[in-house]
Amino acid sequence: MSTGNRKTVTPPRVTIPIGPQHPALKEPGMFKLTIEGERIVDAEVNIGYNHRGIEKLAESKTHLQVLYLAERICGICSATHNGNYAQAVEMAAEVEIPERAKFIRTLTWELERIHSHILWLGVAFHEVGFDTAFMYSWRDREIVMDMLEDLSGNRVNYSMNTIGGVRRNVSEELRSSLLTRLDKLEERMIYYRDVAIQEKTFWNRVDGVGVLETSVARATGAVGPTARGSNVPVDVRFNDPTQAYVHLRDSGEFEMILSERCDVAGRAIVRVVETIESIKMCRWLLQNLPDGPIRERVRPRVQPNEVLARYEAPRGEVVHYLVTNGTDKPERWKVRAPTHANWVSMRHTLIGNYLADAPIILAAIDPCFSCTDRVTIVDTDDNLIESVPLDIMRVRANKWYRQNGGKF
Amino acid sequence: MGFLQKLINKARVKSPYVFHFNSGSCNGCDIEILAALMPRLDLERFGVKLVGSPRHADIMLITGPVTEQIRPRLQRIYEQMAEPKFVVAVGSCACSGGVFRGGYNVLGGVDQAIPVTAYIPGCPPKPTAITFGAYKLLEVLSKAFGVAEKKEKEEVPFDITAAQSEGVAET
Amino acid sequence: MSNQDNVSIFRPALEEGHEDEYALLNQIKSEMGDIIIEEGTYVHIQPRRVFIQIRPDKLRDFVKYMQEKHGMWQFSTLSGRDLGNDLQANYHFFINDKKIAVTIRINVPRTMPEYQSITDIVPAAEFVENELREMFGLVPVGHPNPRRCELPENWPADEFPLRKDWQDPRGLMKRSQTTGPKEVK
Amino acid sequence: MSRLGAMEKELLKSIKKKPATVIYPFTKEGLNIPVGLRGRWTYKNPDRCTGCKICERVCPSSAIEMVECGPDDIQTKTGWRPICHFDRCILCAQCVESCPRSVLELSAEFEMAFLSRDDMIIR
Repeated sequence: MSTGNRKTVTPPRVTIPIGPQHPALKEPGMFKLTIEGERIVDAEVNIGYNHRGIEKLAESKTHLQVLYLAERICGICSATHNGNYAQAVEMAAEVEIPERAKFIRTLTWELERIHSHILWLGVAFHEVGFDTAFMYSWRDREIVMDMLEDLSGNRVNYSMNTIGGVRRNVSEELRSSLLTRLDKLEERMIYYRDVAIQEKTFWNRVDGVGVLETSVARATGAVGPTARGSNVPVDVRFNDPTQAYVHLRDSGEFEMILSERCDVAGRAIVRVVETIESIKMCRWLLQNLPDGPIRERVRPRVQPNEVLARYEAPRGEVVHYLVTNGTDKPERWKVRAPTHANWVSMRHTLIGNYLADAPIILAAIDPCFSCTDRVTIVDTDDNLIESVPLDIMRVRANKWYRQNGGKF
Repeated sequence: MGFLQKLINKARVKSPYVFHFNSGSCNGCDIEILAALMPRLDLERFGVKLVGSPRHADIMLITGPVTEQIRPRLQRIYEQMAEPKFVVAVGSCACSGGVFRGGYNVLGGVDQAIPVTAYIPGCPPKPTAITFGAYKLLEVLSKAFGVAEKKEKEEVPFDITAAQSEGVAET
Repeated sequence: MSNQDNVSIFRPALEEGHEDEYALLNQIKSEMGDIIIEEGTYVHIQPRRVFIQIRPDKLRDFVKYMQEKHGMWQFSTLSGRDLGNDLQANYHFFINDKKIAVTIRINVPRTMPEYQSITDIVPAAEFVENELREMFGLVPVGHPNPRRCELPENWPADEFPLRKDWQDPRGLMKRSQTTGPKEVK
Repeated sequence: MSRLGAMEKELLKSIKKKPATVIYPFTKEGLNIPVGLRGRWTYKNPDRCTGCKICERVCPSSAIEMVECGPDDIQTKTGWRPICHFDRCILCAQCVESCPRSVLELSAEFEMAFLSRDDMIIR
C-alpha cells in the first residue's frame, strides 16, 4: 500500500540554550529557546548568574554605604538605584530635601535616561546589522556621557545623590554649557528618530516582530518602554511622581509616550521619542533651576518605618521596599529592577517568531542585554553540540533574511 | 627563539584579540569596554579586536566579582583559551570584589578563580584608562616576548590642569 | 505574634490630604472586613501608599476581589520579611486608575511556611515567588513552575540566606573578603 | 513608509568632518577631563591629618585601612594614618567628603594599570 510508505516530515524540535556568555554588554542570563524549523515554540529564561547577594550585604552596611552599593546594582541605571535609595531613606526619616537638590537629582536621572536610550538604540541598530548607525549613535552618546562626567566627576557611577540631597552643585558656567550641548543632542536625536522610522534597513527588521499584545503585557506585569510600546500607560514619572517630577507634571508640557504598535518597532519609537522628551525635560529643569542649598542634614539613625519608593528607570519601574528599625542600618531592603519584571513577558514576545529575530527581540526589552552572545545548539536527536557565537548567529540571521525576506 | 616564533610573537603583540567576559558585574565596566572600542577612542587602532569566542582570543577581559554560579563557567572558558593567554581584571570588582566584598555569593576578585596578568582599577575605569591598560599590557608583552621596539615613542607632554581650565572639549 | 520592634514601624497618616487612600481602604474594609487583620492595615504617611494585612488562607480570594472590583492589574513585586516567629510576604500592587500602591501582606508561621501561590491569577508573580522560596523558605503551594532561579546550583536546600538567623555556616561571607590573589593550580 | 536619503546625507557630511577619534595615548588632547574628576586616591595633606579614622568607617568597600605612622611619616595626633587598598577603592569620594579637615583627595589622574595587587596599596 502506497500510504504505508508515506512519511510525515515534521520539523525537528530543537532546544537552543543562549548564554550565559556575552561579549557585548550585560548580565549573564540564559534563554532556552525551543524551535521547530525556524519558529520559536517555547522559551524559558534562566537567571541567577549575576546574583551577588546585595540584599543580605546591605543589612551589614550603614545607609550611607548602602547608597554606593545600590549604585552598583546596575551600571547603566546607577543614578536610578542610588537616587531611589536616597529617596527611600529620606521618606523613612520624613525629611524634605531642598528644591534645588530635587531638581539636580531629577536632572541626573533624566540625563541617564538619555544615555541609556541612546545606548539601546545603538545596540538595536547593531542587532539588525545596521552598524553604521550603531557607530554614529555611540559617537553621539559621548556627548551625554561628557555632560554627566562634567556634572558628577565620573562617567558611569555618578554618586550624585546622598541622603538629604545631592553632593555637587551645578555652577552657572556648567549650566550654560549643558544647555548648549542639549541643543546639539536634540538635533541628533531628531535625526535618529527619522533614521529609525525611515530607513528600511532598520524598519523592515522590526516591523511586526516580537508582538506583545496589550492584554498580555498587562497580565505579565511588563514595565517601562516594553509596556508603553504595547499601549499600557505605566510610567511612574506621571503616575506616582516624586522629586521634581511633580513640577514637570504640573507644568503640563510633558506627556507619557505610548505606542499602539505592540511590536519591536513600537518599543523603538517609544524609546526614541522619549529621549527627545527627556532632553526637553532636562532643558526645562536647567532653565527653572531654583536657588538655595543643595543638601539637608539627616541624622544617621533613621526612625522605624517602612516605605515603598518607586521611580521610573530607563527600563521601567524600580521598586525599593525599605524597612528601617531605628539604627543606622536597614532592616530589610528589597529591590525590584525593571528587567526582572520583563522576563515573564519576554517568553510571550519570543513565541511564534523566527529564530532569526531572536536577538532583536531579546534586545528590545533592553535586558541588561548581553546575555545573547554565545549560542549553543543542542540537537536533541543525536546530542550534537555546536557552539555558535552570536555574531555568526547574526550573520546567519541576515542571510536568512536576504533569502526569505527579500526586502533589503 | 626561531625566526618564525619571533614573527608570531610580533604578530601577537601587534594585534591581540580580546574576549570579554562578564562574571557578575554591574555592566558599568562592560559598557566602558565597549565605549573604548567605539569611535571616540577606537581601540582597534592598536589592532585590538573584540571576538565572540574564547578559542580565538589572546586576552580575556573580565569584569565583575565572580559569582558562585559563574565560577565553573569562567574556569572552563579559561581552559578553553589557547596558550599563551592573558587575563585582565577590569574594574574594582574584578580586582578584589570592590563593594561586594563580604557577599555570600561572590568570590571577591577574578584572581580567586584564575590567574590574572594585569589589573585596571576604577569603578568603572574610564575608556581612556582601559585604553591605557591595554597599551601598557602590550608594552609588557612585547618586552616579555623580546620584540620591543628599539626606539621608544616619545609621549607628548600634556598638562591636565590647562585642559580643565579650557573647559569642555568639543565633540 | 510579631515581636515588639515591628509594631512601631507603622506610621499611619492623618485623614487630611489622604482622602483617596482612606476612601479605598474603607471600601475594602466594609466589603472584605472579615479577612483583614487590623494590626498591619493602615494608610502610610507617604502619599499614595496603602498597606493591608490579610489572613494567609484568603490571599487568592482577596487578590481576585481586588482585580475585579478595583482594577488592580499592575503587579510590582513581592518581598519577604523575617519577623522572628513569623515570616511575612508582601505583595506590592499598583492600582493604575486610582494611582494608589497597595501592599497586601500575609504572615505565616515559621514552622509551617506555606501559603497558596497566586501565579495562575497574576502571571507576573512567577519569578518573584520562586525567589521568595529560595531566599526565605516561604513555599508558595501550587506554583506551576518551581525551580531554582537566583542561588547557585550547589546551594543546600535547607539554607535561606535572607532569614535573620542564617549564620553563614560555610564561611562564605568571610571568604569573599579577599586581600590578595589566591594561589590557583 | 521607507525612503532613501536619511543616512546617505549624513555619510556625505562626515567626509568634511574631523575624525571623532582622539589619538590617545599619544596625546590627551580632545579628551574630556572635567574639574572634579574622581581619579586616584591621594593622601594629600598629611600635616592636617589627626588620625580620627572617620574615613575608614565610612568607606563602603573597606578600602581604607588605618596603619601606625612609620618613622618617615608625618606623625598624626593619634599615631595612625590611612592607607588605601586601591584594588578595592570604588572612587566614590565619600572619604573625601567625610574628612573633617580635607586631608584626602581624589586626584585627576586616571591612567592606572597594575601588574600585581601588592602594587595597588597607596600610602
